[in-house]
Amino acid sequence: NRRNAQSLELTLDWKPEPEFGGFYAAQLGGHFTKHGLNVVIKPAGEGADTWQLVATGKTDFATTSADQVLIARRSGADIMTVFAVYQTFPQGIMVHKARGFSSIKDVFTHDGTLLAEDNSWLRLLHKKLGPAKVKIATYSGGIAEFLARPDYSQQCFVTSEPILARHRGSDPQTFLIADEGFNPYTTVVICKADLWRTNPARVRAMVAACREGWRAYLDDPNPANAAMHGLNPDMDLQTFTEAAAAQKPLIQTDKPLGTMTADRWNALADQLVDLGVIDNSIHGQDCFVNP
Amino acid sequence: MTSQAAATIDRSVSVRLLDLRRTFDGGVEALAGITLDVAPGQFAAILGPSGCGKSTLLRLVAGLDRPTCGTVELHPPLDRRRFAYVFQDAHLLPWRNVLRNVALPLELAGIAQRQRQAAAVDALEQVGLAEVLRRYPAQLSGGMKMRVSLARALVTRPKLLLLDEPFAALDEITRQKLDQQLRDLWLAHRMTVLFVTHSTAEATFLADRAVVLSRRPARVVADLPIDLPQRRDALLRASPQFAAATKTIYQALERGGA
Amino acid sequence: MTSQAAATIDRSVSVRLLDLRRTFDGGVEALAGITLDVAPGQFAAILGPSGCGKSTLLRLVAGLDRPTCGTVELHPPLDRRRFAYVFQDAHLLPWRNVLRNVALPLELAGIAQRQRQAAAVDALEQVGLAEVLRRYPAQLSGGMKMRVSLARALVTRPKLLLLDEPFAALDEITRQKLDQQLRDLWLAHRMTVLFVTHSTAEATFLADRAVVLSRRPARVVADLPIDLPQRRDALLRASPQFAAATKTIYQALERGGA
Amino acid sequence: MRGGKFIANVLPPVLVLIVVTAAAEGIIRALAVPMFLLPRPSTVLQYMAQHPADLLASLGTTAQAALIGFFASAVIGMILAISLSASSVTRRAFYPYAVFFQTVPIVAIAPLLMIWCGPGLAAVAVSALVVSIFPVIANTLAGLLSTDPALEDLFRLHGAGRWARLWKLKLPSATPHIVTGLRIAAGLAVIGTVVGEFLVGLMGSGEGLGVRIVSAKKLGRTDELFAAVLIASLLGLAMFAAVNLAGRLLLRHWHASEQD
Amino acid sequence: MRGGKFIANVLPPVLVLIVVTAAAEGIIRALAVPMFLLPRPSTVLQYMAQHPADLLASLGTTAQAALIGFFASAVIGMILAISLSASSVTRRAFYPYAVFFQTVPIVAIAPLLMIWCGPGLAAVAVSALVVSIFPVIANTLAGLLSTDPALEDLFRLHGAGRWARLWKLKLPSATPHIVTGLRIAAGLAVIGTVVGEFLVGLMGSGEGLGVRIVSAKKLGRTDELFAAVLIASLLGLAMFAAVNLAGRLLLRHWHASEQD
Ligand SMILES: Nc1ncnc2c1ncn2[C@@H]1O[C@H](COP(=O)(O)OP(=O)(O)OP(=O)(O)O)[C@@H](O)[C@H]1O
Ligand SMILES: Nc1ncnc2c1ncn2[C@@H]1O[C@H](COP(=O)(O)OP(=O)(O)OP(=O)(O)O)[C@@H](O)[C@H]1O
Ligand SMILES: [Mg+2]
Ligand SMILES: [Mg+2]
Repeated sequence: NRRNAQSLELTLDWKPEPEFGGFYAAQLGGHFTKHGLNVVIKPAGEGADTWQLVATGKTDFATTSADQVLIARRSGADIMTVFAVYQTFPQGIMVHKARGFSSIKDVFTHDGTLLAEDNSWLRLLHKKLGPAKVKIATYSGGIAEFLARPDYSQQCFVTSEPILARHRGSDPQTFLIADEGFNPYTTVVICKADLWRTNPARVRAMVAACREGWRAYLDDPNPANAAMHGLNPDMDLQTFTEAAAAQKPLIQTDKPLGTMTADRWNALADQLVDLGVIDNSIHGQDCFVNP
Repeated sequence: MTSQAAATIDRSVSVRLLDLRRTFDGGVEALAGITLDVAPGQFAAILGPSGCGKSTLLRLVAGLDRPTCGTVELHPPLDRRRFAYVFQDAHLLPWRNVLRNVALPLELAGIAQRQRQAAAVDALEQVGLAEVLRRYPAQLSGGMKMRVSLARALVTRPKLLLLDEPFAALDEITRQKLDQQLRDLWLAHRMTVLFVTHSTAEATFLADRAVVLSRRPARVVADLPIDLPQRRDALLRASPQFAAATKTIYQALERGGA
Repeated sequence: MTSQAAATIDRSVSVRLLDLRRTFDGGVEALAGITLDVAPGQFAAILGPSGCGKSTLLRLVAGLDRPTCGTVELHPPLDRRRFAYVFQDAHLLPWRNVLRNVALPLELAGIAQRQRQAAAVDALEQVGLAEVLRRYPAQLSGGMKMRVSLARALVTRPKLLLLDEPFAALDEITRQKLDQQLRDLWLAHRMTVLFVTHSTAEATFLADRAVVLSRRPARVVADLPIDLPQRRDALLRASPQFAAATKTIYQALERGGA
Repeated sequence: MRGGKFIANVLPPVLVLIVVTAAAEGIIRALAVPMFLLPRPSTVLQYMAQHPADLLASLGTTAQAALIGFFASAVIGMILAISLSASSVTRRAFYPYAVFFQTVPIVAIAPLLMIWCGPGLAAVAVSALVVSIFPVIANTLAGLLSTDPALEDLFRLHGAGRWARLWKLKLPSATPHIVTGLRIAAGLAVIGTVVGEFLVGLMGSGEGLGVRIVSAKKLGRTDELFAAVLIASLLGLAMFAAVNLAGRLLLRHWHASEQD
Repeated sequence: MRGGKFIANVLPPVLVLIVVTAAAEGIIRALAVPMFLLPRPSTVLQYMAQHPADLLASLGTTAQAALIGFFASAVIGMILAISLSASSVTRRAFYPYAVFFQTVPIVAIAPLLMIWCGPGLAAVAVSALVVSIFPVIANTLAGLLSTDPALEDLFRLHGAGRWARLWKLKLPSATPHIVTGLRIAAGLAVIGTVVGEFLVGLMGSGEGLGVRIVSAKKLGRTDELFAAVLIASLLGLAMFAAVNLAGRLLLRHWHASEQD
């Protein structure tokens, strides 16, 4: 489906949601076209990690998270991060406010059930907080269990589940994983390292367009939200608006949108080495460029 | 009637068929109005051309099939446990060995294991199969299967015995031996017997009465009393009365088959 | 030998059994060394007590089972398409109607649809079942199934015909009619026939030769030539030679059964 | 008569459906089961009434993959079973490995499906195939091995070749077993499709029921979730009914299971 | 003889295993399939050799749930099939709905399982049950309905009650079908367990194979992922083999499918 040389595919790691608002804004505002690109945005399910699609050439660009990039490189996938949407890791743990917890440590050291996926951050929490008292069970998506049981806590994106829970009349409280010292860039845009080496102009054009798109989205999310709601009608406009507002502080810093630092990449790599997720042959600074 | 017969007459049952008809789905008319009265303790042979409706008739008497019209009456109404039927095919349970196949009716009647085994062994001895107790049906010859099936019927000491060509698959010597045993058994217990056979000689030897059916749809062509002595043996088969009786039946068959 | 017989002699086959033994798993010895030579075009009846090993013998000849030791030789080695076997049970395919059951051997031999249908209808007429072509086996009586099975064997115009009590389930009149037809067919085509039967009269009427087996493990007790005219009919059955031949066989059976 | 038969066939399940739905509605109301765990049937029906076009489009996508997967299972499963039935050595050697079809989670092979087939129809249909093939193999094989030995003798006697034995004897006599296998495969093909869609389905307009199920779950829309589940079940039911009908037509003349 | 039989039974599948593994190794190397899509068998074996204790603990957890689910399926499935076989009206009314067992995705009912059973063993076993019960129902029912009508007559004639007919006639004659159903259920119980663990499993030491599979996938450890998948398959295989053995013991005296 690549009609001409300028046509590119950007694969998202889920459906159109505020998390990807800037990309849709770039498309809507003509930023891709302005930079001579014809970008097709493709939502994708969870069957394959998006980096696998990039590494095998099934797509040009994709979104993922920084820890996945390190894992991908450990697995021999030669990919490169070129843009980072979330400067702060948006993953958190959502608890019922009534439990009176004040940190993730409280969650871990009290009875109850925590629904979570086994991820780098969960390993970090284990390492940091010691053996948990809380029962940890696999997370199957959604918030039904949380709503049903006052002693349940669960992982969440601060831009998503807490908002849903509030809409359903619950009173959730969220603790950011980032506050525990695990803060990978998230919703990062990756491509093959080869593309960066052989055609940096293309990558630069892509990044510039994304940055402009995100700028536009942060300034006024409504047009892109409306467009995304059209594509993903399951999510109501109200939720789009609230999520866009909630994520803004995680995206916008004093630096230009999307830029990354070697220090943070190296710190993340060190953490993952420490957790045994990757080995020390992988270096943070090799994983990204700020084109 | 001997005193022994009197003592056992309560065991038997009368069968009264009134204008019995059976038409199968698809319009095949098997029985076209059979009326027949079999007295308690009577031994009736039923003969008729192949496919005329003999098995159908027996199934109706046994209550395994329903008449299209007409009635079957048994007096006294029969306890199913004192009922036996030897089907035209052996119909053994393939997963049970010979002994347990023969014991089945007693098992269903709730008889204790020891007793029913003893009774089954007895019955198998009567049919000459005492040495194959542990074999499975697949390991038996055709005639042996039919004999197992016969043993299974006899094991219940039935009041009403329905037999559908039980001896057709047997050699003449075994067959005559079993004819003799069946006759003796009947003399001792006087159960009511309906016996389908294709052998006029067998009918003559065994029965009090031969009912001959026409070709399909079956009607009663002839209902012949067989006036021979109560006690019968091999010598009788060579007698002129025997030949005469056989011949009468044969002629009725010829009439029915035409 | 008539010229017709000469013309068709090439159709038939000799069967030579040499010290044939068969012991089943579990140690049941069915055949204890059978040696037998059946000339091309001969009609041999095989008799013996129930369970002695007759069906086992036929299966070995047909190559459906392997002897424990000894050999079966057919000369000339037989084209399987000119081979027919009527099993002791009818063994019809339940999902085929009567016509298609009878046509099966021709279908397997690659005969065209039209021809095999015509041949099947012919064969069914011979056994008196022309009106049930479209019925399924479950809708037939016991005797009708056996006749369908017989028609299926005859439809191939076999060179070697193995029959395992094909007429046991039939009434005497139908049976005698089929005996007559089989004898005539044999006279016309002179195929080799091994015919297992329990009826001494039937053996006498049909065969050139009666092989009588002992009870299990089977041995040949008597091998009796039957010296009666080639053309046989109902009248013959009443003749003294017929009675004498029948009696000889019966006596051999008695010896074997003892 | 025909009308009466139709009523006798259709009335009981419809009645049960109505009674069960009403009972579920009552129980869920009485126990005050919260909507986010289990929506009331009425809510689900309401959702369905409001979004007929979307749901039909999803059904179309899912049905296509499920049918392709089902037919592929039927054909490939029977072929594999036939090969396995050929010799007892082959059977011993390979039959155990057919179990792998059943036990491999689609999630493990999803990346392969995605890379080799691309997301969408082909990958989803392969998932349906993998999930639904084993019952076809197991039942067909059991059927082929249960052929009456006496009928096998008959065919050997007439010098029937391998193919004639297969087509004219073993497959017809295995038909009741095969129908049972296909009954099971019908539902499994649907669930295999739905699971495949979770992982390697295409998203966007006309997305399959599986995609709707996960995304509705993420967003806590249980009415949509259960509407999609219900429609998937109805698809399974329809395929099951089609297999039943085929079985009845094939077997009614001769097999006890289809005579009443 | 016995030794020879054992070899004849065990040698072919083992040979196939070796040949297939070697071939897979060769092909994956030759095509240079990246490790993150499909690891080489040697890598997987290496992982297994290095982490035997963890994997065994996971196997224990999964096996427990799978066995409970399997036995529950067997018992409940047979009971349901027996109820369905009782009358053709009941059958028409309820059999279609058994299809729902198959088509309901566990993910849809995961919150219910989690809330009602709590995370872990019970919820996972229920998942195994839901996934594996339908083949037991379908095959048992087919078996019960295939009883030889002549034998049914025999039992009616002797005034056999409902229970005697069931225990002494229908169930024995349905055994070959039931064994086939259980063969299918064995593998499905394992996949049902693994999927249940994906969704409602407990994490931590001794976590089930399903939990390992998702976490290995998240962390990009395909060696661990495929090791866990392989062990789950072997568990399925072992349960399949146990069903086969039971079938052989029950059927060898009388059924064609177990005579060779
Ligand atoms: N289920 C059925 N459907 C249709 N026709 C049937 C059915 N059962 C039997 N028949 C027909 O009814 C007739 C009588 O059958 P039945 O079995 O009673 O004959 P029979 O007298 O016992 O014959 P035989 O001596 O050959 O056993 C036959 O023509 C048979 O084809
Ligand atoms: N598969 C088997 N396993 C063990 N024994 C068997 C097997 N098949 C047959 N037999 C036994 O072999 C003997 C001969 O059987 P066969 O069927 O040849 O007898 P037959 O002469 O044909 O008897 P009938 O006249 O009753 O048909 C019988 O005692 C039978 O029990
Ligand atoms: Mg009859
Ligand atoms: Mg025999």
